[in-house]
Amino acid sequence: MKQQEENIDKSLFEPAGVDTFSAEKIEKPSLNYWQDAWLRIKKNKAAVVSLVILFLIVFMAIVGPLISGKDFSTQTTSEANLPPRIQGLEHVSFLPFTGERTLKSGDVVNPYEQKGIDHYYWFGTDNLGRDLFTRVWKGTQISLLIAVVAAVIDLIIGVAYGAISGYFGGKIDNAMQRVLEVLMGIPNLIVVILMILVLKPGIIPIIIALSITGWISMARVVRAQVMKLKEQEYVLAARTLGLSNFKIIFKHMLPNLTGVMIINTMFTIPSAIFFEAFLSFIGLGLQEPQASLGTLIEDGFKSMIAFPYQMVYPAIIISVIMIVFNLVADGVRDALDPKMKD
Amino acid sequence: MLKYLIRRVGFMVVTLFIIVSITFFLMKLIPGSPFVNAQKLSEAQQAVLNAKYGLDQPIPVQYFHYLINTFTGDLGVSFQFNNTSVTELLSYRVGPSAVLGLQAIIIGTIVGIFLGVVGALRQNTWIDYSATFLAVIGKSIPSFVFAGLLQYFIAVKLGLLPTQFWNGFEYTILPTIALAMFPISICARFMRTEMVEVLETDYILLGKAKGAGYFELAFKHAMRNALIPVVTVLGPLTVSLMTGSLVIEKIFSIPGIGEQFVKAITVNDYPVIMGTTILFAVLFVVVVFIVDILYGIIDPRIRVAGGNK
Amino acid sequence: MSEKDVILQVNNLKQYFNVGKPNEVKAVDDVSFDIYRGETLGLVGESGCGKSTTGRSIIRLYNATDGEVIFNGQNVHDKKSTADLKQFNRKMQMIFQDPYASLNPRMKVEDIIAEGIDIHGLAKTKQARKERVYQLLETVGLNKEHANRYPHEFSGGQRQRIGIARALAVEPDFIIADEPISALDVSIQAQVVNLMKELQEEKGLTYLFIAHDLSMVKYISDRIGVMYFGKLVELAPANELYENPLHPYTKSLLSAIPLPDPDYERNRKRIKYDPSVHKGTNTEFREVKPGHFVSCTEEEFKELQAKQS
Amino acid sequence: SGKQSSDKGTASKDSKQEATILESQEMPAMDTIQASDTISFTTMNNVFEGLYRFNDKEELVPGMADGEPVANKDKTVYNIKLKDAKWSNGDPVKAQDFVYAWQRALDPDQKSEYGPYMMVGKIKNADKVYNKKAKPDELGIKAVSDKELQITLEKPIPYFQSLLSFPTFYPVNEKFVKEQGDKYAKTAKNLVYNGPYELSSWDGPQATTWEYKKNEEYWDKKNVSMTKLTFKVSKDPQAAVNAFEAGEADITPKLSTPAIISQYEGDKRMKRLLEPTVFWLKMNQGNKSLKNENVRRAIATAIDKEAFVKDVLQNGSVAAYYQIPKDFVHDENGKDFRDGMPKYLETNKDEAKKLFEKGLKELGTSKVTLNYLGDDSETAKTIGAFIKDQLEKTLPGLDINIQSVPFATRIDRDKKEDYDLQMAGWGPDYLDPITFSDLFITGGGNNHMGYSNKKYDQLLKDASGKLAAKPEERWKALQEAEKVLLQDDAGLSPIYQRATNYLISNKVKGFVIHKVGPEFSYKWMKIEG
Amino acid sequence: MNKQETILKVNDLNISFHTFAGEVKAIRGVNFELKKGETLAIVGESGSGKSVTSKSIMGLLPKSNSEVKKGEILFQDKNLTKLSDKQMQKIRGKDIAMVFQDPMTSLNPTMTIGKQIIEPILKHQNASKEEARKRALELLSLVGIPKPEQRFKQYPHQFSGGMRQRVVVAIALACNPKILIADEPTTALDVTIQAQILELMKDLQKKIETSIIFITHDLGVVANVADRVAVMYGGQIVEIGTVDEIFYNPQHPYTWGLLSSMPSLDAKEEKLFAIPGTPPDLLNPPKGDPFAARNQYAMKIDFEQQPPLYQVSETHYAATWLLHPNAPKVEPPESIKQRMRQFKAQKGGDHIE
Ligand SMILES: Nc1ncnc2c1ncn2[C@@H]1O[C@H](COP(=O)(O)OP(=O)(O)OP(=O)(O)O)[C@@H](O)[C@H]1O
Ligand SMILES: Nc1ncnc2c1ncn2[C@@H]1O[C@H](COP(=O)(O)OP(=O)(O)OP(=O)(O)O)[C@@H](O)[C@H]1O
Ligand SMILES: [Mg+2]
Ligand SMILES: [Mg+2]
Repeated sequence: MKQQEENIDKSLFEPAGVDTFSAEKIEKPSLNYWQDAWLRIKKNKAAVVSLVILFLIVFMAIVGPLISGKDFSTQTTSEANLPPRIQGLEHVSFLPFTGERTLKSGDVVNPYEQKGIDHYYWFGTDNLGRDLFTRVWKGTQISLLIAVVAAVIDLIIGVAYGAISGYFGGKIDNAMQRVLEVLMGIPNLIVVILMILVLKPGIIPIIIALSITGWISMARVVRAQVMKLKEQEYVLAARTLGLSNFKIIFKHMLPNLTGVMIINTMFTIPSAIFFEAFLSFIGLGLQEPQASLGTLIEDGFKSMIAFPYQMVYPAIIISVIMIVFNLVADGVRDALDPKMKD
Repeated sequence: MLKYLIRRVGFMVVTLFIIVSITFFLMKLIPGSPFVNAQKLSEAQQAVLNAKYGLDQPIPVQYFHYLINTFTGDLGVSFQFNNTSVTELLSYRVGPSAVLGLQAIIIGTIVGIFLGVVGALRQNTWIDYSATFLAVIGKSIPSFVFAGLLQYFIAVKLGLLPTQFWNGFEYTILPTIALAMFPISICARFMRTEMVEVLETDYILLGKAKGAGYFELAFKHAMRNALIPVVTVLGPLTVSLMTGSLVIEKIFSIPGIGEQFVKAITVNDYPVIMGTTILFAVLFVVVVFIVDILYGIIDPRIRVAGGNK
Repeated sequence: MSEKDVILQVNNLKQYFNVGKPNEVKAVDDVSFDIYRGETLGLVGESGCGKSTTGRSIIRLYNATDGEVIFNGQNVHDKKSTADLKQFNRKMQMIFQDPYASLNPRMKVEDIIAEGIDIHGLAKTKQARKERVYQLLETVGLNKEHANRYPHEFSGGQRQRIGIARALAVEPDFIIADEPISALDVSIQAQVVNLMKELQEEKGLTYLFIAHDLSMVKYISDRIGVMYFGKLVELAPANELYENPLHPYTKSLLSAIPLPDPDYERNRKRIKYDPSVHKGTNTEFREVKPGHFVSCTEEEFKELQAKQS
Repeated sequence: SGKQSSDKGTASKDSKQEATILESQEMPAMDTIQASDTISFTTMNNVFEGLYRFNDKEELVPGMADGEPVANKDKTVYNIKLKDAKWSNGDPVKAQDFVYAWQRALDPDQKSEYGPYMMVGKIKNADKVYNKKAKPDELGIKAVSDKELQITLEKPIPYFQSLLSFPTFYPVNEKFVKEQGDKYAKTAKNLVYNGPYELSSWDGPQATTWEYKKNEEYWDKKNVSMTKLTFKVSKDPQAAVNAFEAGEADITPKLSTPAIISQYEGDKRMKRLLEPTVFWLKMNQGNKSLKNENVRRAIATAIDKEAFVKDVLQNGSVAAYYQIPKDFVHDENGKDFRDGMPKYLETNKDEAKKLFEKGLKELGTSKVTLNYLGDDSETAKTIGAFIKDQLEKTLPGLDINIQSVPFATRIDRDKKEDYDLQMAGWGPDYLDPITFSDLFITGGGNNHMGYSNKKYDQLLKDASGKLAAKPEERWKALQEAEKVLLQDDAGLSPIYQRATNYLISNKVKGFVIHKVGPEFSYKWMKIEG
Repeated sequence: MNKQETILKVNDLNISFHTFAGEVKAIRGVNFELKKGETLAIVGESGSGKSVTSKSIMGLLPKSNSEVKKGEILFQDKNLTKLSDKQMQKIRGKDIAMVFQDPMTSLNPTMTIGKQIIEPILKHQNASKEEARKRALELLSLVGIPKPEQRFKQYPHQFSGGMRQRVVVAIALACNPKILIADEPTTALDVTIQAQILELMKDLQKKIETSIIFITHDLGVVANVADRVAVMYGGQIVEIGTVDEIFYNPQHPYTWGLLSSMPSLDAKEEKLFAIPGTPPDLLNPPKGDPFAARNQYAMKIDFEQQPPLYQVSETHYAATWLLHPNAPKVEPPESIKQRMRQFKAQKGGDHIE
């Protein structure tokens, strides 16, 4: 700590004439909230990989049913229950794509050869001889559709309900919460069955049925969040400026709810897919020949021991979708968390 | 406190009443006759039966009668189980569902919380990823698939446990595991999220500053604080688990209430539907109440708001 | 004093929370004071004594339990038409404590500042709006490049200045500043206080300045009110209060202020406040000296008056 | 399976005369007049006994009756003597027990469903008694003495004797029933038995397990070998098979899942039986397009039923070209009702297409959309998919809209005729073709598809009226009626006759499966090896 | 004072955080030592690295993204930066204890006060439960909480902010630590309570003879408690000296800014001195003096080169080019000059040259 820098150029000691006003300059490039969040998601490898997989699945859900050259509803009953066989992989004995299957007795047979079938079913066929590859992707398509639409409806109802209940508080909130309690207490299944029976089975009643009670958790989460937000000073500031309640909810609350909304939606989507599967388990799911991952798994489940592949592929896809959704949800939550500055 | 309790119970009763009423009318909207052999009976014969059961009266009148009967403790008799009283049916079936549900919720909570805590403690390590993976798998594979696989491999192939039926503790193991997968994953997810948050708080830092070890911190300091959201989801989850799972009960041949309820709905067994609904609703409001009490136990701050004085 | 122009009159204001419940809080309990046009009234007191609540009741964020607030001759808490309300919202504004919580993180600075302009239609065109925002930014010492940025890109002091710009946007007469500097760094506090003083001179603003940092309060205020447990205990011109504190709580408060002067600190003696020193029970807010009000009993009042003369 | 304890019995090496049997449902009732499902009826068949019972060769043999009935000339009055049989509590089985039971079945306060169904139109005054227009003792059943019954019918019924084997016509111990009051038949303890077995445990309709033990008071106990039978409900087919594989059960319930059955193809433990149950497509003529005969015929002949039973069902079911099943009723010479009968509505896709085009032209349209109503059972959904595919592919211009609903809803919509095509099945309750033919008389309680043909109605009227006592001509008439319905009118499109499959452990012998009424008799069952 | 034994020595400490945005160089070469029984105050504005410094001593930096790039923290011949977690646990709470800023959040809301105090005692002192309880009760009365038996069983929410902070102090003192780090222990409290806590800490320090590192940005508090003061800016210590030296003879323009932005109670200034601008971005720390951009006295060199730490007196150092012999003489703000005059009067001599 000696004054050793005697040999510094004197001119350097001239006042620099700092313009203190320029000290207000912000060096960082202007990124808005979303750009910022996006940057942060990008840094999260698991989330990025998941997003890519998710896009792949969505892509396959759209394109998959077209590429095997087979129709999802065409029945070739003479080719029913064929195991998977893929060109090129058929001689790789450790992969499950050889077209062979093991009987209960332990014998290995090749139904393709037995029946003299020369084309390939990549995921095998179901008990009506329909191509499972096409059906699985078609099912993915429908499951995702159901899930996304149900989620959007949940979002709309749940957010509106939760926001109103939380924002106005007091008696309104109390009443609205009691209503929720009642709704939660009514057996879901009765409502759902009623919807499906009244509206005639199909995708739309399933979606409506899913939405009827699905939004409750969204409403609760949003309410809790709104209760927190409404004490925020920027909301008070908006009130002192004379902004109407409606606008406060819209302009100040909703944008700040996106985090919880996204997370909750990410939970809604898988549960919607599942609920649809449960409906097929009790026979109220989609109508033939439509398929969803739920109905496919449920159908496959019945022949789980004899033809495991009928269940395995849709089950794998549903699992991958869930895992991926969860990881994306985690990533999004972290990215949107204001506590995670930078 | 007493005043609070009375108010609370009052609310519960009102909630119950509304749930029951709405369900009654909804149920009546489902088409179909409750008679198993509707197909075989002539119109005239059905008319006689309808009159006998009071089904020929306007629905509001039926509702009114139902309320009066319910109040006097008479839940009516089942159609599908030829005139067996609903009370008997329920009391026989509630036990197994409740046992399984409780076992599943206990295992689910313990394992789930453990996975969540470990995941949070070892954030973004392979341990965390495997815990998350386990949790997600639990949620992403339908329970009937789990149940089927467990039954086939553990019971049939390995012969370690009975395949199904209800005959003692060993019979509950497989269905409990199958049933517990969902609570495990839910608890694990919520626990992890919350733990991560709690582990960042000042009092955990202070705990560290006191020289507390890793697991001590997690289980002694953080866990309780992270439990609140878990308890919130556990409430409804407990109800749904205790009220039985159609899928599990069917596959493991358990005389449970879930299976019976779904069946009752599909065959329009009105008294059984209503009886079960009442049971579920009672359970629901009671669990909500218990959850509120649990909040207080877990978090002493909430106790005051409950109005101790 | 009556010749001065009273802009705000608070008469027997009461603000209770959770009325009728076991956890009732009398946050503000029978408080009266006037604020004159163009002055700064400081409000101090320990944490939780009701300073913020007073401010918020004045600006109608809470509906007063009792009492009246008369602003520009009109009772704030009366039912009002939308137009009147708007007028009120323009003339009275607030600056908040927490520079992080008081700006919506998802809005651009421009939109935050322009919110009031939009609500009250103060800019005819988009261009005019922009220019007004730039002008306001300049007023608070920021530059117009900042208009397109989001709050998280700013430091605390800069954020607080944005909050001031937002309040100024509607050209208010009266601004309630609720601890506008408590959350800021010492070095930044000065920026904000300087700015507020400048603006007051320029625009003839009236401030209600709430804080617990007495040195800053003294610096900025013309008169200071001291609150204790929901009650105003002393009100006097700033210098008078510091030089001649009458209420024992005020004395205690003043004795506790740490100053950046080691010598002074080494010798400072803190006075403890013991509420039991009061003689008698029937305290009232009385003018001991012209402009110097103290809450005291009849007996104390006589003593004090005797001392003053 | 390591954990098996010997009290489950089934896996034990010594040939204990015990077995475990799986059921697919609970047993809802043990009061003969309350029951309406096969599981209850089956149990009743094994723990009670009516006047006659079917033996292991599907022959009607005396049960409580002592020998064959004696009929009057026009076969409307029967006299039947009773054996010296006892209830399990030692009371003798008396003629009055039958009288009481039948009267009880028609007491509207008992809310019996099968009582009126089985008796009205058959037993004299049953209708009046049920509607309280006649006193119970005016019912056509009298106790001539303690040991002799006299039964009066509304009209001659050719299959009357087989009817008597049906549980609704079983006796009940009047004294015991009255003693028990409300509690009667609530649990195993609230019952007395006169059949080969007693229920040794049954907690009531909610129970998912119950047990038989040998009835030591049974008149033919020397022919009963089993000492104990345990029943357990296992509703999921794969689960039931798993239990069987794990040695936890000796007999599974009916299996219908092709994937499961195909695994046991050729396995001796799988027992297959062609049931007299036929599934058909009802075509509701309330629908304008289906009113058109060409359209109906096109639909009925467009479906490749052989492929369906062979590739899809894979369970031994056979394609049905008839309304009245085969292996169901036989004449005195053992000749099957179907023998020598032609196939109706054989599949011919080209022809079907032409017919459909013709039909469309007649209707003046190019496109028809039909709602297909099916229920939500496992096979029902597959059938729906198959039929939709077959019809849409074969008949361009036809759109099928599948609607699967719960059984109760399907029946409700059937009754309201709220469907276009409906997959329905019918299984007989008694051994006579008329149980099928009856369904489609004009305005019949089960028609619900707007079918009406005077000739058909007349043929049926004859069959239950003037031809009642002339079996041969009666059969001819019923065969003719079937031809009218199928061949002439294409009023119904039969699809298949169902086969059922069971897994039965090798050591179980003498397990008897019946085609009508109660499904099984365990009376002759034995464990060997 | 410098005769005293040194208990903690921080040498050339450099700490970085790895964040999504890049490497945040939070601490950039910090040196100081702590003597037995003294109170060292660290002041500086938000983000200057005060908390990071203190947490690094405690070994409490988040493992996931922090890194000690360089330097050492020597305590009883051990380099704390190199210790394992287990070893650190033995030191934390026992030899080095900490009091955090916010009394509202630093106590576990779901644990009784008693349990929270007992914990470190059981952990580090081999005490039986009963002994630990006794000690805890003692501590509670020591920090001035009336009716300790009753309070022992209560939860934090039943305590006021000031009482909670007392409890936190009690916890920190439970094992008579050699070093007590107090990170803004009174910032969240109002003045009356603040004064109480400060008095309490000083009292206790006398009793158990700990050394205290006191972090704050309130210069009034510093003047009250500190023996020596370190002023931090931009991850560095820019000035360090005895409390009198810093308050009456400050050398660094940042210190000047800090001191003159406080209004004094008696003099009525027209305008407060304000430090313009914002602190440097530690992601890309400026090349020269981090304070240069806000420094009205800045010279060209301030933008080129970091100033060395010039020694002003035996105990007083400051890092500013203004102390370079070639630097022009500048006029400190009036209030600072006044302070310096006071200093000169006290010491009776000019120290600088
Ligand atoms: N919305 C509310 N509901 C219930 N109690 C409240 C509410 N707002 C404030 N209080 C209570 O009223 C009292 C006064 O609070 P207030 O915020 O006015 O104090 P303050 O003087 O501003 O304190 P600080 O200096 O901490 O800001 C406190 O006891 C507080 O707990
Ligand atoms: N966990 C972390 N991850 C990334 N950066 C961090 C982390 N902790 C601190 N920093 C950064 O280190 C720098 C110093 O922070 P520190 O908390 O020490 O400031 P401080 O002087 O204590 O400020 P304050 O007065 O606000 O408490 C800041 O720029 C901060 O953003
Ligand atoms: Mg406040
Ligand atoms: Mg800090």
